[in-house]
Amino acid sequence: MWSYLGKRLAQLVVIAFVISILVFLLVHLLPGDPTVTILGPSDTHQARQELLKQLGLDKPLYEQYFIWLWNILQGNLGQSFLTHETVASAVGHAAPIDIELIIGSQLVAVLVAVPLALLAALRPNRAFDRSATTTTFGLLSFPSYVAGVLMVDAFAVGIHLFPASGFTPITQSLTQNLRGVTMPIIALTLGSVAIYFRLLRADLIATLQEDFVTMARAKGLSTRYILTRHALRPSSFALLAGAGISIGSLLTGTFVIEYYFNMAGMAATLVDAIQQRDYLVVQGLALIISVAYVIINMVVDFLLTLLDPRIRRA
Amino acid sequence: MTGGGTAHLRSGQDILLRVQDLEVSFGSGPHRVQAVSGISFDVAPGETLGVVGESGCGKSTTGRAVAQVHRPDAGTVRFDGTELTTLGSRELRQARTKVQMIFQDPISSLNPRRRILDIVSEPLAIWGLGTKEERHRKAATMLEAVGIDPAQAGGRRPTEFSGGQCQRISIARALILEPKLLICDEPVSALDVSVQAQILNLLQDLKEERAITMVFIAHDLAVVKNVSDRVAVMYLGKLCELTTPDALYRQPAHPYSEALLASIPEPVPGSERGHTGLTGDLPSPIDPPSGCRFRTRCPYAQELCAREEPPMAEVAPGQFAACHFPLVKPGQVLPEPGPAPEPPRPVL
Amino acid sequence: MPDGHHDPPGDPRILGAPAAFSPAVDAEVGQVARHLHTSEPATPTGSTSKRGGLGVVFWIAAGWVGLTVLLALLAPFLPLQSPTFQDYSVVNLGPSTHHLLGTDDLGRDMLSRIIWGSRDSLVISIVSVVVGMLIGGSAAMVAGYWGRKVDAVLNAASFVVLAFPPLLFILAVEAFWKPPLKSIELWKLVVMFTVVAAPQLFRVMRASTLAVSNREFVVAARSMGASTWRILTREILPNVLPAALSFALIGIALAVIIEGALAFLGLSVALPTPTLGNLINEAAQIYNLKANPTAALWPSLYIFFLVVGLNLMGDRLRSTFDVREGNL
Amino acid sequence: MSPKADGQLRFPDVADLNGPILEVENLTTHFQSDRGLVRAVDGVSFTLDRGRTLGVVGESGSGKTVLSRSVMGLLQGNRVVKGGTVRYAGHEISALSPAELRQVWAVQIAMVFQDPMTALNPVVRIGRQVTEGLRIRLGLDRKAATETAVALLESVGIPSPAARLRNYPHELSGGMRQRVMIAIALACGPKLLLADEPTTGLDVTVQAQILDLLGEQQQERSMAMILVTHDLGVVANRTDEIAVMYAGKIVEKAPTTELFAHTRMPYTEALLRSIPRLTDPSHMRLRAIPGRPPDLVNPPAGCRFAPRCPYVQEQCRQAEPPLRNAGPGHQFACWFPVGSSEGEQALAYNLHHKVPAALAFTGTRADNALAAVPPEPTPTGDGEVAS
Amino acid sequence: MTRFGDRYGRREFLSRGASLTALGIGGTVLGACGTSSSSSGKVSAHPGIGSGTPRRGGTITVGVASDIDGFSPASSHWDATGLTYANVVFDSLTAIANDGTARPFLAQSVTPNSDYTVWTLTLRPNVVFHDGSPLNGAVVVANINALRASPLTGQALSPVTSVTSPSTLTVVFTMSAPFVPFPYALSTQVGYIVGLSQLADKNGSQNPVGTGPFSIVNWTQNNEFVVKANPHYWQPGIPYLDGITFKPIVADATRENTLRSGGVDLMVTRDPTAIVDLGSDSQYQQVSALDQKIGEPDMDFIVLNTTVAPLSDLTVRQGLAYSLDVVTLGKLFGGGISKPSTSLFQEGSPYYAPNGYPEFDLTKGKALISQAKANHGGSISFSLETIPDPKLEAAVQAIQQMWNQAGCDVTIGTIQQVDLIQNMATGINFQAYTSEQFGAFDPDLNYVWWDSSSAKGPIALNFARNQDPQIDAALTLGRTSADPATRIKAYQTVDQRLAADLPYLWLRIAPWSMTASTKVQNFANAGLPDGSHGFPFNGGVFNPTAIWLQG
Repeated sequence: MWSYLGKRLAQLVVIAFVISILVFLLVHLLPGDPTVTILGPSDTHQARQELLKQLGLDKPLYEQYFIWLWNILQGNLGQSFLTHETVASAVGHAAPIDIELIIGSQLVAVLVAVPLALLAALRPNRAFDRSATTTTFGLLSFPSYVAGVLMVDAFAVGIHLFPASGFTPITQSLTQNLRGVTMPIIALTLGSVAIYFRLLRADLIATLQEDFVTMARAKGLSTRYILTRHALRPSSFALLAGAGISIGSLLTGTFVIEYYFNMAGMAATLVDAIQQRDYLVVQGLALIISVAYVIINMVVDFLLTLLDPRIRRA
Repeated sequence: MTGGGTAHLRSGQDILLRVQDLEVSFGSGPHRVQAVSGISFDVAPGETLGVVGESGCGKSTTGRAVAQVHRPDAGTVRFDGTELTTLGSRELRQARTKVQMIFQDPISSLNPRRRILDIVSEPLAIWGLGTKEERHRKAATMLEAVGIDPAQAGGRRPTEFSGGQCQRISIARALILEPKLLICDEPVSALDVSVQAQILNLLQDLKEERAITMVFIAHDLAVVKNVSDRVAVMYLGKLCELTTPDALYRQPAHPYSEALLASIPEPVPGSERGHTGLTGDLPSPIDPPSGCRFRTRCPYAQELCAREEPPMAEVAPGQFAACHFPLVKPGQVLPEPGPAPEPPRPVL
Repeated sequence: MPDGHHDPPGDPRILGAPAAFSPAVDAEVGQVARHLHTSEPATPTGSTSKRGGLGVVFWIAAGWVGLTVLLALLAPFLPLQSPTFQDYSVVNLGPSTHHLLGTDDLGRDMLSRIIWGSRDSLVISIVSVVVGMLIGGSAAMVAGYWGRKVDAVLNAASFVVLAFPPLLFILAVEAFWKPPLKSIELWKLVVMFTVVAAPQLFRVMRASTLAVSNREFVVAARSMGASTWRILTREILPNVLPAALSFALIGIALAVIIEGALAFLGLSVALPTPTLGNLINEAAQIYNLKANPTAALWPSLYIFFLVVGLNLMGDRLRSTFDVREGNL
Repeated sequence: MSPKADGQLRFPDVADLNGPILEVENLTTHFQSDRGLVRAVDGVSFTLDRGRTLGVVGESGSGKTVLSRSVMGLLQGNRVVKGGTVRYAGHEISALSPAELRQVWAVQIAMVFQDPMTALNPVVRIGRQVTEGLRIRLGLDRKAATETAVALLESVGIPSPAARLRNYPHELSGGMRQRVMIAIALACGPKLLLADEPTTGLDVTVQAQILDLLGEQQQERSMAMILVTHDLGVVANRTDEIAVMYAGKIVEKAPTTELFAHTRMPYTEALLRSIPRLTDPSHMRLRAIPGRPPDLVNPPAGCRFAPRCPYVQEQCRQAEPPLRNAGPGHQFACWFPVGSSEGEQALAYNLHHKVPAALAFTGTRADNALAAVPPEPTPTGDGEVAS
Repeated sequence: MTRFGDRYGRREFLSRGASLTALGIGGTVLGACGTSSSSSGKVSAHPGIGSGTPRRGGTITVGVASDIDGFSPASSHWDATGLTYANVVFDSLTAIANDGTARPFLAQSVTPNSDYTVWTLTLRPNVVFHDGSPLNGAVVVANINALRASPLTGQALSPVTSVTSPSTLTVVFTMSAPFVPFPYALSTQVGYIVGLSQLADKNGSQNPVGTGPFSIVNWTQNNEFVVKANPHYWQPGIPYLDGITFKPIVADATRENTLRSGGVDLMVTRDPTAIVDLGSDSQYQQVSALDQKIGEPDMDFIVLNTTVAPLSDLTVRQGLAYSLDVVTLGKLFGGGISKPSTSLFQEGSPYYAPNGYPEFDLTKGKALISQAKANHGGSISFSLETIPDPKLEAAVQAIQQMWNQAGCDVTIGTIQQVDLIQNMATGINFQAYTSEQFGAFDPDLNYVWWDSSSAKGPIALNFARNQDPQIDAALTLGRTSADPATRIKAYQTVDQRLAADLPYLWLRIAPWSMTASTKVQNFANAGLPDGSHGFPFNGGVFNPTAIWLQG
């Protein structure tokens, strides 16, 4: 188990390293000049050169990379050229939004999908299953950006139930926070509900055909007990893998929703920074997002090994 | 390579396959499993060598290593004058045509997405032999030979066939290149008894017709006895005993052979031997017992067995066993084989 | 290891799954294989090779998607007004005989815009997924079949691409690549989508390839002296293709939606070319929603049914050929 | 008849039981499939006395597994069509609701499944799988349940049982897993044990151990047992009585020794003869049964074994033979039974006319022309097919 | 500059900042505006001006269109939001009254010498910063020196050669040349005075210390800016509110939704449809900048690169101008309130005069284009690009059709804001872009954008690169002449020359508006210390100092 974790960790380091190079190169090869955004298009060549020097952008690329890497290894992700806000602090403001949106939406999705799937799988192809399956198809085909527009119209503008925009940190006010994230979370949840439901339902149906379920029935255990204590866990591998992918894609996939609901999450901050050629912020955020992606997938892998003792040896 | 020994190998030119000190392992590090640890055997042309043992004894691995499907870690596999283990991939591909395999799971061994005629003629297609029509014609002939009507079956896919039929198709495919050696890896263990008999008969017939040499791997001693000229008993990656099937049945020399025999249920009421065979499980192949690997389950084990690995030795003419205390002592005269007890057979 | 019982019709186990594989094989192939051959509730006959086994729903969905594709293909030959022709005298009209689906805020014919819009949307989604599959799929087969180092390297590479924030990539390409010709704008998007799709398809197909590579018919082919190329194309490909196909269909559906999201950010095909995403984006603006709600409705419905159709097809294929998203 | 009181079913103590512990009457289990009704079990009747063992033998697809599950009432769902009655200890369990059946299972009737690899939940520790029945059905607390589980595992011959409770099924060998499964089946002290191919997935060496174990436990607990298998060798020495099934029906039933000594049904005989014996010399031709079991959706008219039977005559294809008595406890369903003069004549006639099935039966070389038996296309696949 | 409502770049300063820089402080932003606000609101006769007795207490939430990058006048890029924030925490030396004149604000007086080369400021006494430190000449000198040293703002003060503080409350600016509109400059980004502690603070741009009516509580970038009342504010009796929370909401639709859902009490927008909708809704009161008569309004226009063929050809530009139907565009996108424009100034402005700008005439346009074609290989093809904004995108599609009908071959596309600015500055890949600019109380603030000297070099602030000696002369005259009539004439000349040179094709006056829920009172009525009313709503910039809540 430990050697497995160690191996994955080594893998993480290698991937993060490769990604750091890619991010760095891509950002620095982008056409455009951060001094222009900082100084504006003034033609004082000297001021520009001075600024480049000040920002360390006059050094050779590889040197800049190693300086950046060295700083990161020391825990210093850098600082915005423009606002002088540190990347760490920007992440500090942005990440809670994504974390809440992602965890919230995935949690809601799972909480909705699991009981639905349990009920549907119990009697496949009956009325409930069919209607749940059909509904999820609808949800799957319902883009979050359309859902967001409609919900705001109905619940924010229409009945003032939720705010139309904005994020209140949870530390500031729990109720405000919850009201603010409700609609974005629902918009992000819809598709995930569909995916989770479908994954779990299919696996559950398969699992319920397994001998060990028959065996559990033959022990005289109740249906509810069998579903929750016997069938659910072995049916949830695909669900978990799906969650990994879903969460991974949400790391930047929340952008449209963040934009529409005016929440300065990681994706929105990243886009901003790219737009302004705020190199260090782009690099820092991109690296954090990538590493988060890899870590999430490794956590999922790890959870899979917990969930399925059979693959622990691997 | 320890112990084992090669006393049982026959000298002389007339040997089609000679495997010596074969070692195969899987995995790496602390989980390295030595599936086959230094076994040797040989097969003469036209002969059928049965390989029998519990699951996990390495018998299938041995078969695959001979066919170089899984390349061995050490040892030599000399087939028809060619050393297979040192062949480059190109030569190996060539050589492989002369060694064909039949697998345990008849359904899994046929590509479910291809048609029967294509599956059977595939080996010809691989080597570009003949035109497509010629290949299909030959495949049809082969299918007929294994008892499948090519007209009916040729255009279908494997999922439409039963296990028995699939096994026939596999056999047709294996034989279409006219191999010299056929490795049958548990070809009947997935089949029902009635079908098993059909397949065994078929193999027997084909062998006679085509003078095929076979290595027949199975866990069922009765099946192995039926088809083999010589039987090799394997235990935990090692060879225990090698002899003729009749000798093995009449007078097993190795305690493991004896136990194996005792375990076979006979469809004759009251035939149960008092002896229940083996107790316990196969030890872990990751960390096999020292000395004789069977000693942990052997009723006759002595202190010597833990210390020293017994080499193969001839305990009776043509009967070899790797045991410090063989049940047949060298020189001991075997009882004459009596007439085999006939089961009740009212008709015929 | 005896086993075996190909349970015949009537045996209850079959009520669930065609238990065509032995546990021995199962154990080897592991979890992936488990997923590969557990399935939707099969009929007691459990066969997958039946004709028409995809069901009516599939064919309805396929019919709808086919119609969509056909309309897109035939757009230049259909009696449609130019999708970009603006007639300021008929701005924001509802459906009428002249404009079956009404007009938008510039007086353009919605029907024409939707049909023409689906052209680029479909080109982007289909081409990128197909090319992604060619690239990701071949890499996957190589990785899955060869295993070991090749697999480790390709797998890590796919991880790198997957983990790289797609937004950064897309914006970077957007900034970098200024096609001299507007017609290339479309292909720029195709390239972006391909890069994003390829690693996903790689992972799906790698999982299937891993499962198939351990099957005995592959070993058999090898023992017959088949070359690696032949094994990959003749033995493995036909077996991973149906699964890949179902993912590809779902991927196409996803790409249509993502194109919409990019349009929302102004990153989709350049003006004035309509795409489904551009259309929704234009129409879902608050001022348009109020002035002309149907203009938003039609492209949304069109996307909805197209995506439902593709999803249904993919899902049907998947359940018929027993593949799980979980193998990603 | 045991009355129901406050929803609780009460069963008489087996020791006080006068009649048989199990009476199965005209049991049918059909499945609705796309192709039609699959007649998996088609009118099966038998009785089983307490403490006795019945072997049920047949090829794959003969319906033997469905039979055992039908007896237990495990088959539920809208595609299962049930008929006939099953009486356990005088109580008609075939009429019970699923909730009531749960009270019967494990405590009264338990089952050992074919493949421990699939019948044990791979992600649940052995401990819970053994104890959950004890806790939920018998109401033991955690501690008592664990102690009982340890004792149980010990009694089925599992070394260091306490440690095993923490293991997952895949960490045990096949034999150990099957022992665990037996322990689970025995946990709540059933009076009737259904063992469905309990050794099919196991090595021969382990098979013997498991069969011995089942025998011992049955003795100790004076359970009745139904041993379902395709291997006549397994039942020959371990059953009191054997029922041979073919295509959903019992075609011959007799006390074990009687069955082997005076086989009547050609199918039973063919099964026996197709098995290679250790006592036979090497390279002896086996007597194969040609063809394949019939399609249970459209079984052949008349005797269902007719197409594969070496004794077959025109009558067999027309009329289904009834179960006939041939001595105490011995029943068979055949118009031309083995050992009878009609049978011998029929076989001789068939040999003379080179009926393929008869030729195959003799084991002569010619029968490879089994090819002979035209390969009926199998419309759907599964089901053992000849060629 | 460009921005119709940049839905994408979250910070407007991208555009405005750029212009700023150049200009020094010039222009636009600060400029933005102009004049009298007119109400299109139907609720009250004087929306934005409170009636009754001001009530004390309460807080409001304000939706602004962007966030800023910091509070440092020397290094931050203040757009409309930046200046609004600055009005909250800082005070500028001068402020614009509702007649459009610059009045002393934090300064008590601003006096030039006879030739406008030396300006003397007297500071208001007894003013303290939020940290308790006093306002004095030394602080102002430190501020001005920091501004002059900054590459961002240095140019704006380029005429200033030295600044000194001869006494505690006196500051003297010495100029290299006459600088008549200097007081206007002091109402812009360079006129806001920050405390010494902020100047000394490395992170000063995030921790504003001002003399303003409110002091910072918390600023979370892109999320909110929270202020509380300054109890020691130098203007007696204000502010009335206990605090304000500003929420930057970039997307117009989201901002409007947030107002409608009660998430903000007051917001700024320039979406005509929203303005009309909200204006007709009795729940809201509205102040619009559309009727501004003072200075120059913010304009929406198309900027053409006059150095690159085919747009370098005046005939082509004329053809384009004639075939651009601004009235139809106004109908399509103006929500009924849009004011198509053909001039830098609005009718009614003192600077306004007929300028000869081509009126829509498709026939003429076609003729000119076909006439020009011969010189350009038979076709007039160029690209017109805009930032990603659905309304702008729709507009350029309509413009494309208009010009194509005139015989051009126009390609349209979108371009990210940052690239657009860079391309305009460098002239690379730049042919025709949509733009918004030129709002200013005094036209001099747009000096750099039009001067020939800034049309040359690798980076040009005169983006259109239009070189016209008459414009240069008029601009110099406007800057150095103190005579209002001369100045008016000078800027009318500029307007006429632009209409003749056609570097810019005017579309409409930018329809800025401020909308508040009914409880928000007096939101466009900040007073000035001399008793006059401050300029109520200057483009996107306003001063929330005097707001009070209805009971």
